[in-house]
Amino acid sequence: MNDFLIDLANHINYIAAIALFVIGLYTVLTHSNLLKKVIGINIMETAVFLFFVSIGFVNNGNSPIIDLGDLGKIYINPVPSSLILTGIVVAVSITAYSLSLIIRLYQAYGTMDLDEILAMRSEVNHD
Amino acid sequence: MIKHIPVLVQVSLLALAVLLPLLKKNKAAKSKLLTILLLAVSVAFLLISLIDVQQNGAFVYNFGNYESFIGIQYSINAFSTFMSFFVITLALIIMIFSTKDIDHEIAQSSISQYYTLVLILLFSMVGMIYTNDLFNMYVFMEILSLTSCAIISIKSKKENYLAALRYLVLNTIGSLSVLFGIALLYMVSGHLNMTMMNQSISMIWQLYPTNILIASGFMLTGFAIKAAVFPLHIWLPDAHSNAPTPSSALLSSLVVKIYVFAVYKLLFDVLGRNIIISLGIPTVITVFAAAGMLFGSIFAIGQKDIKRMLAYSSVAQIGYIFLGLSLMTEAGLAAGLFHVVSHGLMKTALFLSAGSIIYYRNKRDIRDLDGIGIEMPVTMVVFAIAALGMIGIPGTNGFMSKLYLSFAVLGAGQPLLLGVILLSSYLNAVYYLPIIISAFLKEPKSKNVTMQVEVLPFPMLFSLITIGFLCLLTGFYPTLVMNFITQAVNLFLS
Amino acid sequence: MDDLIVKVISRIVIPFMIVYGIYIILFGHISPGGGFSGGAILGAAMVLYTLSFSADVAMKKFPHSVSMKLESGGIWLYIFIGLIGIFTADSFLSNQQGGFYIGNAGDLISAGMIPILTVGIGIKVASTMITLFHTIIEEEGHE
Amino acid sequence: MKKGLFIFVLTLLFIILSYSVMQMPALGSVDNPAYNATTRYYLDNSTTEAGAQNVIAAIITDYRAFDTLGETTVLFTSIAAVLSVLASLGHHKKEENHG
Repeated sequence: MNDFLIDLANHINYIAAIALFVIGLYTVLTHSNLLKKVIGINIMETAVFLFFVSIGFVNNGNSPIIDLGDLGKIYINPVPSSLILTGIVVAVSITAYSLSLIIRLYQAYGTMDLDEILAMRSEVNHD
Repeated sequence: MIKHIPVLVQVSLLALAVLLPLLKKNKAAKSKLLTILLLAVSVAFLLISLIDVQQNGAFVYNFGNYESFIGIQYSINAFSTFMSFFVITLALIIMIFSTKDIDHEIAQSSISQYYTLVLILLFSMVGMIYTNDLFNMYVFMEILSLTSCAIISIKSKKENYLAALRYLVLNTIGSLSVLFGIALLYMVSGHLNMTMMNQSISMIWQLYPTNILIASGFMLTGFAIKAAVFPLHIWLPDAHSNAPTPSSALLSSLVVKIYVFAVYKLLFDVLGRNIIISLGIPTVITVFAAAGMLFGSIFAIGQKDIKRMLAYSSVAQIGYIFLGLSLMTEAGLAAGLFHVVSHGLMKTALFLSAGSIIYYRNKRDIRDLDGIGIEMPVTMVVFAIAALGMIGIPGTNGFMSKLYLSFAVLGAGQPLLLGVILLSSYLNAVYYLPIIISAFLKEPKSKNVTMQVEVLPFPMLFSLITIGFLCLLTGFYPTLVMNFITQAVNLFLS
Repeated sequence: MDDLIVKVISRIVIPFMIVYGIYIILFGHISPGGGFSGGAILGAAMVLYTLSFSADVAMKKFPHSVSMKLESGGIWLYIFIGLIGIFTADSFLSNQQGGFYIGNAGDLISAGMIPILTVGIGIKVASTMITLFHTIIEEEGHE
Repeated sequence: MKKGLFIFVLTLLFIILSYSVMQMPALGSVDNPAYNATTRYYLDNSTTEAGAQNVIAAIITDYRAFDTLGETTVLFTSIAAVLSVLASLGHHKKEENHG
């Protein structure tokens, strides 16, 4: 039991990231409101970013701005942080584009609910 | 200077893409002209690069002259040079077709934007083919998924917005799965360069088998969503059938295939063949591929809209490619890559001829196509060539890829899969043959139609004839393509 | 929104935001920050301006034609810097070997192409933020 | 009903993933496989080779600068995509045909 708790504490960031990922996936899969789907995707993105950044963490590490006066410092791994900078920009772009699509859908159908939109579409097809 | 050709071609695509929005007068015409010119020049340069690699051997291109474990790397070899040449050539043919067709499909003011998006799409596809760095591949993949949704939604109809949004949501989930997988692989290997990753993973994979298994599971799921492998194909029919015709051709024949290349790179360049087999991944892929081959065709039979039928047919054809991949033998991998090329050509021919029918007669319903072969002989001959290829009639490139695949299946000792291939071919015949028969043999509904060559605009006729010719050429001389693919497969398996 | 208090306070705050954003961009290579964070702060300043005054006023200050040029210009700058590397160091995007002035770590003018690219990215991020916001808010106005 | 199924499947996914995450390298140790020669190279050489104290700035605009070109392209693409969706109909409302 004790070993399990130590293991848990040693991987707590990763587990939190997975929990966020699953919550985001649940939001995307179950909510039919398109805006909520986009929010779910954002939660999933945050989860992956948390996971990635946690890989670079080092106990007692400093942020990777080299201190020229003190050469003995320990720094965290800078690679994951710089990769996630890219990821965040991508996330912003995707959110902006999906929001613009949702605006157009709302204007066309008068609702943001995917189920209602699909029902409207099938009615048109049957006529 | 030859070693810079891939980068320069790629960067010039981007440079032109950002130039187009700034043009002042005659935006649409100028965009079309500049795009076609640049693509033609790129094809010539990529051919030089292809010949150079054949003569002087493969090499790696390090950005900023940093060593491979520090910077980003392009690997320029027989696979990447040939496939980028193929992609840009096919894109050139589709773009020549689009110059006339696109006027009918989208608003005049967004034509220039359309070409901007297509150029960025090509930029990212070429990048994904060349790159030897996993995170770099992710960045290009995101550009690709944004642009491929944007070239659907540019046709301002509400169906397109919905199709694009669903495609975007699934695409993003796929990208996130891939990023999660990259994180897991980076966690144990500490590298992002594919060659270095392969080295360190082959040393440490027994220490962290769960990491590798979960990472490959996430990444394969992500790529499977994007490549429309059978149960995850739900976005594809809407997206490919509602898009403007040139976009449908690009998406169906090229974009989906790029993710197949990504799977090849992941499985063989990053993880390595032995690890894949000992994790039991090939069996899973085989099951989904075989299911896709059958169900994709079955769904296609029930469709009435011609573009929707072609979209479902893509699902089945993706199954063939993954079936070849899952055999893990040299012949299987070669058959898969050959089908990438031949399906790219056939699907382009089918979508372009379907687009011509819609352009010329405004008919989308399969039941309205009686006698269309008499009204539009050239279009329907091209359609027939490609459709017969899909069924697998000897003399077409589709027949050759099915032949290679059948030999590979028998060589791998799985005769049951041969039955699946034959059954799927039979199902293809069930939905393609009636169209050809009714187009050429049935009486047209409207009388007083005389046999004459249709008056399509010259660019559309030109690209239809070119693509039909290429289909026949690769059918009669498959070694033209197979020569390069054998080299590529040897690279993957070495 | 037409509110005097908001207008007066944002008039005071916005200059500080802009200066802070420029500082973050310019000192990106020696202190925490960089093109993305600085650009986002600059963008936020303009978004605040749009919110507290009106979209029409803000769009006159920052019209689409300007943002288009900044967008394309940012990418061209990046490609141009990369092409210099091809001629001087035989590789795209070379810094030290490409002949850029490296200088001493810690100086403002040092690190070769890094500050140039950072400024390019900063301008591009800021203009992207503003354009996205304006486009979406413009659409709301049509309702 | 559908929700219950999703909750069940996703909880199962969460448990499996958490269990397997426990066997991965621990958080924050310097001996992690990811903290390898590459990382040390960046930390040791960014001040001399790239002249930047901020290692992250050195990575994104020098060592992996090509990624950042892709990143700026993503921003450009998002603008182009949003404009193609929102700006097109604004001026052409009449051209829309329902069908």
